Amino acid sequence: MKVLWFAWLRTRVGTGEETIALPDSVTDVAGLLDFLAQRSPGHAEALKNRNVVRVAVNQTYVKPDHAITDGDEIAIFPPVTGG
Amino acid sequence: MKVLWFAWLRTRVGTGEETIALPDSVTDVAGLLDFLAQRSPGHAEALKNRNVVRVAVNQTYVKPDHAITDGDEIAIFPPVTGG
Amino acid sequence: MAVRVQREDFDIGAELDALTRDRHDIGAVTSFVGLVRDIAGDARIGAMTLEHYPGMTEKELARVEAEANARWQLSATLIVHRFGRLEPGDRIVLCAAASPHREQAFEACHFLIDWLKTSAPFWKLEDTDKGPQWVDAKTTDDAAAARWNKSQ
Amino acid sequence: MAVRVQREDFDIGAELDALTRDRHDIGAVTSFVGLVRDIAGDARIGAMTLEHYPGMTEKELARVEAEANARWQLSATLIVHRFGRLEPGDRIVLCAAASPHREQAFEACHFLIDWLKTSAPFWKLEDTDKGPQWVDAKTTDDAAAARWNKSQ
Repeated sequence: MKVLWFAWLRTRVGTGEETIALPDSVTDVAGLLDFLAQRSPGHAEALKNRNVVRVAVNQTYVKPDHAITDGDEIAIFPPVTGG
Repeated sequence: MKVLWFAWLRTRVGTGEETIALPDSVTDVAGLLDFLAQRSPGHAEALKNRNVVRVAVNQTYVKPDHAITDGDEIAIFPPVTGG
Repeated sequence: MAVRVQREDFDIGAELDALTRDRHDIGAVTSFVGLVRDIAGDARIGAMTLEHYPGMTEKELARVEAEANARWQLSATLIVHRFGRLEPGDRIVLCAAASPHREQAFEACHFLIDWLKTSAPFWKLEDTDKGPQWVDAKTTDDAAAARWNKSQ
Repeated sequence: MAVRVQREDFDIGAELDALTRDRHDIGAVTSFVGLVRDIAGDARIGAMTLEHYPGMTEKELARVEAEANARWQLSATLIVHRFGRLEPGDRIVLCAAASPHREQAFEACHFLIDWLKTSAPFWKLEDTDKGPQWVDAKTTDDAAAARWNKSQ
């Protein structure tokens, strides 16, 4: 599964893109965030406050209970500040 | 006194500008309109419905009770339709 | 602050560039352009002629612009209004408001066009397929302008 | 309908001309341009870098534009948004809405910028006199976008 990080979440995690093997036990976005938070202190720091974390699956915004599969493109980022 | 007519008031009156001698008895805008309405059938037709007549004195909108003097520039026109 | 009344067309890009050039305090520019349509009600329009009252027109546009600058925090404003013969597709008017903040720019620009439509002394004579017709003032324009009355 | 995400600057006049060229049914074009300011809160800004999510950005902008076209009677719409390094005074974004009627053009243009500000995946990194700082999302932007919620 491809996981993309943007903006200050990217700088905390230390990479903009990583490929992970999704454990069978992880079936939705909330579970994925819990799993990713254990990968490094940087990941844990990035995901500490879930209120400022937005998740897109296959380039569409989703909620924490959204189901995921190994072929999905996951993007994790803070609230947007364009315009 | 210079009197300017615009748009369809101008076409009814037949001229865009006329110079009139203001009688002593005419002291405000309402009186002026009554006076002008007697000058010709075209004037009477133009001033028949006062609700669609706007008056500016010296290029500023005024109300019927606005006082006028012989040196004023009077403009009479329908509601505006620019923009 | 600037108002212009002219027969010639205007260049929107050049006008808006001039508003913001060498200014680093402007975050938002809202602009409105009005164009001649080929339909009015059920009549087809070939062309129109915009008559105005030279002298008072500039005074009224400047008054509308000054009122906008008094009500909102604006960095720059512009009104350009054409007169004379115009064809369908031609530009009639440009209103623009520049501000540090976008809400201010939007409201002020909207105010500029709403107010000038009911106060600036312009009149449209349309060449329609039913002959030349003076355009009637719209009650919707009065209502749009009245929204900005402070007493409300 | 068109959305573009690009590093290069855009030409407002050319963009707006293209929206209305050879169209005689458009009476009103409202546009919004966002520019880089040199002040953010109490920090001075030297430059900023706009990061985005290629692919999703275009999808979100197209979604915002489609929503505007579903809600208002529009003849044409345009969103152009830049990314990369930008300096104070530089243009960031252009939103435009063309319609037969000015109220529709104003509301739709306002909606375009309000919605994209809270949904299009862009992030600003500012070079301030206190070092580089990621811009925080504004609650005022959320409130501005929420105004357009249909349930209200």
